[in-house]
Amino acid sequence: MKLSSGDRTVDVTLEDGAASLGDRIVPFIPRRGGDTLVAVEHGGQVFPVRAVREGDRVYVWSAGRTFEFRVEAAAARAPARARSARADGGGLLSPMPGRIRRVLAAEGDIVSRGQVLLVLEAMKMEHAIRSPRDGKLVRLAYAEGDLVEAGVALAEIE
Amino acid sequence: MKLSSGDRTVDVTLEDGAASLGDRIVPFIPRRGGDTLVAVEHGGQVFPVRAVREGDRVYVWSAGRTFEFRVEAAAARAPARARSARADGGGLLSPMPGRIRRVLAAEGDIVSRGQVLLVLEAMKMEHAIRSPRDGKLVRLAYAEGDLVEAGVALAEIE
Amino acid sequence: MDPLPRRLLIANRGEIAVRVARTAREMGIEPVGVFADADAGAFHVSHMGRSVGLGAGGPAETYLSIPRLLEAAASSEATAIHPGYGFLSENAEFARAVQAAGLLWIGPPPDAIQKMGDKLQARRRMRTAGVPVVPGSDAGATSEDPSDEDLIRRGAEIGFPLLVKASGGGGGKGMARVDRAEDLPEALEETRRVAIAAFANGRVYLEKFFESPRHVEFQVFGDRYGSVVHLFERECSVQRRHQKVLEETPSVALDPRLRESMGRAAVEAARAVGYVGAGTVEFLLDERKNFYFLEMNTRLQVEHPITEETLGLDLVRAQIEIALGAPLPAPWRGGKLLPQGHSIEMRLYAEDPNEFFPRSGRILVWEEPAGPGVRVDAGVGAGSTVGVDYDPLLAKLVVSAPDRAAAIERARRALSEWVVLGVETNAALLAAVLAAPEFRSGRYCTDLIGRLPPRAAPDPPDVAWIAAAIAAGDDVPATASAAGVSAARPSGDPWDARSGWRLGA
Amino acid sequence: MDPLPRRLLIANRGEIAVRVARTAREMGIEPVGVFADADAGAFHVSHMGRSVGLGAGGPAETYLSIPRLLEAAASSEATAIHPGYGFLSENAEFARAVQAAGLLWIGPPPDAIQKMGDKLQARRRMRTAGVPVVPGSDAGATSEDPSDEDLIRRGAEIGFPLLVKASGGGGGKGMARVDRAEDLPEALEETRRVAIAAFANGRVYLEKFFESPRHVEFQVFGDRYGSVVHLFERECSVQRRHQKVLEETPSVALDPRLRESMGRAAVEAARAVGYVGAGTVEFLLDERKNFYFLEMNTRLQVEHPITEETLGLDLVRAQIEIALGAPLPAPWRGGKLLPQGHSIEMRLYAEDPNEFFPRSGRILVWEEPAGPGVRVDAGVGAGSTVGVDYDPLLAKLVVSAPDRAAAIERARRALSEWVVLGVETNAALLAAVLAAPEFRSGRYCTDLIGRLPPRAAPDPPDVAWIAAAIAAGDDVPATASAAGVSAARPSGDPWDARSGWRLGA
Repeated sequence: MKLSSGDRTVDVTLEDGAASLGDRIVPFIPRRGGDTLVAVEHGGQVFPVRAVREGDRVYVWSAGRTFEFRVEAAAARAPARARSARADGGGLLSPMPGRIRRVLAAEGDIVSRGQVLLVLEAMKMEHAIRSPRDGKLVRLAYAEGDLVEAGVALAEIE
Repeated sequence: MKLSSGDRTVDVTLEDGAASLGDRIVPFIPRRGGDTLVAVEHGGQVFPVRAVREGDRVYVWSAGRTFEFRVEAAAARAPARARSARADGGGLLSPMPGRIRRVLAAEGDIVSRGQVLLVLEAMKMEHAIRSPRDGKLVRLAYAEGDLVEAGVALAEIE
Repeated sequence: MDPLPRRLLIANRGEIAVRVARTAREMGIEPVGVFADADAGAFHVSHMGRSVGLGAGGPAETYLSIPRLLEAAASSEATAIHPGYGFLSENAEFARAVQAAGLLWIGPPPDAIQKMGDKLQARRRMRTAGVPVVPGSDAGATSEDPSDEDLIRRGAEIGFPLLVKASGGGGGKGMARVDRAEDLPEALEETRRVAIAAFANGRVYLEKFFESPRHVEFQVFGDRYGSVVHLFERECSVQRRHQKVLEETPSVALDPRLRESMGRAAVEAARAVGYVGAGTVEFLLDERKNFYFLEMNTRLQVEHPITEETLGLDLVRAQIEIALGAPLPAPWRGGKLLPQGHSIEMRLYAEDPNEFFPRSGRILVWEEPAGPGVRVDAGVGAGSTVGVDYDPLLAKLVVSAPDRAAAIERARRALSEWVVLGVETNAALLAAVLAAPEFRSGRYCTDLIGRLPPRAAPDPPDVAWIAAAIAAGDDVPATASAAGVSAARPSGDPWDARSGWRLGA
Repeated sequence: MDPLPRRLLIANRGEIAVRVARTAREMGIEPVGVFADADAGAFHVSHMGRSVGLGAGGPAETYLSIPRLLEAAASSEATAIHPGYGFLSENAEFARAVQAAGLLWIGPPPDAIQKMGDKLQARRRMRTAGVPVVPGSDAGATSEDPSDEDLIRRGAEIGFPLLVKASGGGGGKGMARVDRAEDLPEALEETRRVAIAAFANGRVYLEKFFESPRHVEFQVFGDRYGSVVHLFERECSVQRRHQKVLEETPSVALDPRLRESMGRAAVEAARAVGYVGAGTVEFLLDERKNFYFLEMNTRLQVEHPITEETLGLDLVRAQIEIALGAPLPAPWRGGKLLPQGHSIEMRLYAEDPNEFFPRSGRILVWEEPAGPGVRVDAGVGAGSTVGVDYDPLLAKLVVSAPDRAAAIERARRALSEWVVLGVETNAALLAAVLAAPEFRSGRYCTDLIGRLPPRAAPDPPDVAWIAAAIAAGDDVPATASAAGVSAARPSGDPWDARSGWRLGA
């Protein structure tokens, strides 16, 4: 399967007693407590680990640090949605999950760089969503009071 | 379903918003955190609880105490195995899970009340299994080194 | 002391609700929780004797609804209310409503809350009491609601950068830094607008801005009989977005003489408003060790546990006893308290460790640190949902050790044990603070976090890739044998990311 | 002090392995674990930097195998070994083998282990050192291996009941109570037989039996330079089957004078065998407050955390530092240590709370108590398997508070938070001890548990029946509405088992 972490994507295949990580073969033995993976053995030594999957994300704890992986679909579904949107200069992405507290511009408005378009609120924190450049606000995806996820497009500027 | 705790067995039926416990109806709402039952609401008040099933046992934590229930099979499978064996005067039951450390009598021996037949060991503790009465040892179910569960018949005396 | 209430309603959620419930139980009082509909499976509910629903809606309709809270107290027959921190804890109207309903209010007198809640009023009282305050536009001013022209004139006298602050704000909210005189009019307007919306109080004032200050606060306690004492300081300079991330006590910035004068000022501050119960006086400490009153928090502070740990006390118990009419314990009044060792609190937030954006989701794995010198006050557990409506504080890790160096190493050890999967946290930020030479030296101020290098997402070691693949598919036999496979790296430390293989592409 | 080892092998499992690993990490030493094959997923492995397998077999072939442990140290490049308690911790041969392999032994000198390991030898040394020992058959005896006839004669002099003890025993093992002279010959034979099998040492002796004694022990520490100090006492009288269940410090049985003389005796006991490192001197205290040396445990004690909590120390760190050649810290030598508050340890065993039979199974739900004054040293977690081959100790709950009464209430609160489902525990016994007037008064002795009423299985309240039914079927919608159903008991406290409905049949 293809796993990504940060900007790296690796083909990982698990076989009986070994993993191929890209072009390398790493022997290992999984160790479980009950049904839960609690450690991985390699070279006669056992290293504690925790790992859990939720949707296309896998979260791993190892040696006091936490790592997030994406499980890439088998097909060539290239960059993830959030990233593609970010790459698209016109889209303005939600930096965090939250609630739209205020909408300070309307579709069709001519807006200038730095102008506050929306105020997003989460967990007692207000965050101003500003226009990244001068242009025309062609789309406002949400209204006041709406809940938004992190990484969704909030507005589009032409 | 039939649930037992101690020497009580109750028909419990869950309906939408209420439970029948024997001949009483108790309204309730289950409250979950994620998928886990974490509380039960009754009369507008919510009481924390934990519950988990393993085989025919259900373990429940409520208000700082722990309870063990048995799920009785639908059919009239009356008293549980361990209990039936205990009721049977001839059987000598293992009081704990452990390993047979020593066997001090043989099948066919005439044994007297209080005589040590077996030594069972678990978790650094030795426990002498004594004959409950005078009689003949007709069956010894295990040999030295065997692992036994709690409640199984170790020996039979006629 | 009045008899103990049979039930205590805790008008809060999260870790502080659990914290208060624990002390209630130890006193033989049944803790009664409250929850918004969407929060019925929340962690704090599991720590109550019972809980009562506050109905549907967001915070404003539930945890901030005075009528619903009073109803909850009535229906559960609770005769006392503890507000925790946040929510209605510093709302004098709530305190009065609780008392008017014939319930015991576990908090300071409503008048004291009000007097300290208005920053301009509080600053005036502090000046009168001889407590130094941060220089600002209100010093010697004839009006507490001056015109923008007046403020702009005062701004020029104070000098830039300066802070525009809302009189109704506090705790890092309702303030703006202004670097140039020409930006002041807009900042005044914006702050006033925000203040009207947030605090229903549009008065603003200017404060001198300090480049490298420390924030040091003193825990104070007063009783009904006029005694006020302090329980030493907490160093709160490790902040992001003007909010605390890590606190420690004692503060390395104080010597015994400075501690004594700041402690005396804190006691005077509390006395000036007739304070009863637990409160915290926050000071700004400049590079030349001048200290200035910033504000007083008229409630239990998030970081109260480090005071509990170094003094071996239970501050919630003291709050309840004082509310019931007990005098301050004799050793407190006699100056017999002596802090032991060093204690550090770390706040685990559901937020990314670089930009501090909140994160939400479900906590899939949660394993807390434990063992010697470790206390965890958590507000979530495995399976908990972290939403966007509430404070992102998941839990507080409090470590104590004989000295600061040992406490720091204990903190690092404890952090390394903490397994939180499913929701991103600021754990990497906390680890970076503990590792920073500036922090370790003790010579740091409020700009510490801003000066740290970014918390780069670490390169996963082999073991993490393998574990991820197992969790993603979980299709490997549990006890597979490694026999017959040639080891690519048979020796060394192949699992250390530092020495680790770099991915090809 | 010698440089710190890079890796420390912990030759143990369960909570003590985790405990030692925590301190190692805080000192910057990587903890290396070991595990028997059947134990590969065990809890302690998750707290190590890495672990090494000891192969197949029971305890004798794994955790008790000196060659396998030394191999594990070699393969993991660990240069020091901590034995924990139990297993090989008091095995002088192991200590010598560790040192012979060029590894650092974190424990007392092998000679000291040996001298204290043989009870007859230890008693003789104590007499010589002027430390009072329990009156016994060996006092003034010419031989340390007298004939049964000699012992029977001495038995008559000592009087009945008395104890037959194996010289190689200890910790409640290898001893038998004899009530009548005519039973003595058989008891001698049986004890000798058991002793040969268990300790490869058939020597036995007789000790006076005390009806209502207390067990009070002193923590001692010695360094390489001849300094020996005590770190105050632990009251260990709450026992079942001659093994401790709950310990507390300070002991209410000691006044300052008695504490001083017992502490001095403990120090003399340690000095008499040239003790270095951490050890514990156990005393029996009779009703007239005479104290007698019982035995010395030449290792870290299970209940060491209560000493850590009241003194604010890390005893494992002290063990490692002393093993590396550090002198005892100056404040210890200067008598500057002063215990603060009160601390109680409760041992959660996998056993039934009445007969104390071990229980095995899988831990399905495990939620630990936490919050102020609570420390949990656990050896298992959710999903852990509890087998029959090891000690039934699951975890230790340690609570601390300003005074004994507050510590007891905190202990009850913490116990009430602990959710352990899947394996029966002695939690109900612990709760019964904390509730017993005899315990609460402080006037209790080793017969306390035997005098408690049996722990009746409580009658489940309605909420428990409903929860059981939900878990059994889990077929109820998550947010069912209660509307439209007539409440059988609309008011009162219908969930309290005390006021609760009794089942019909």
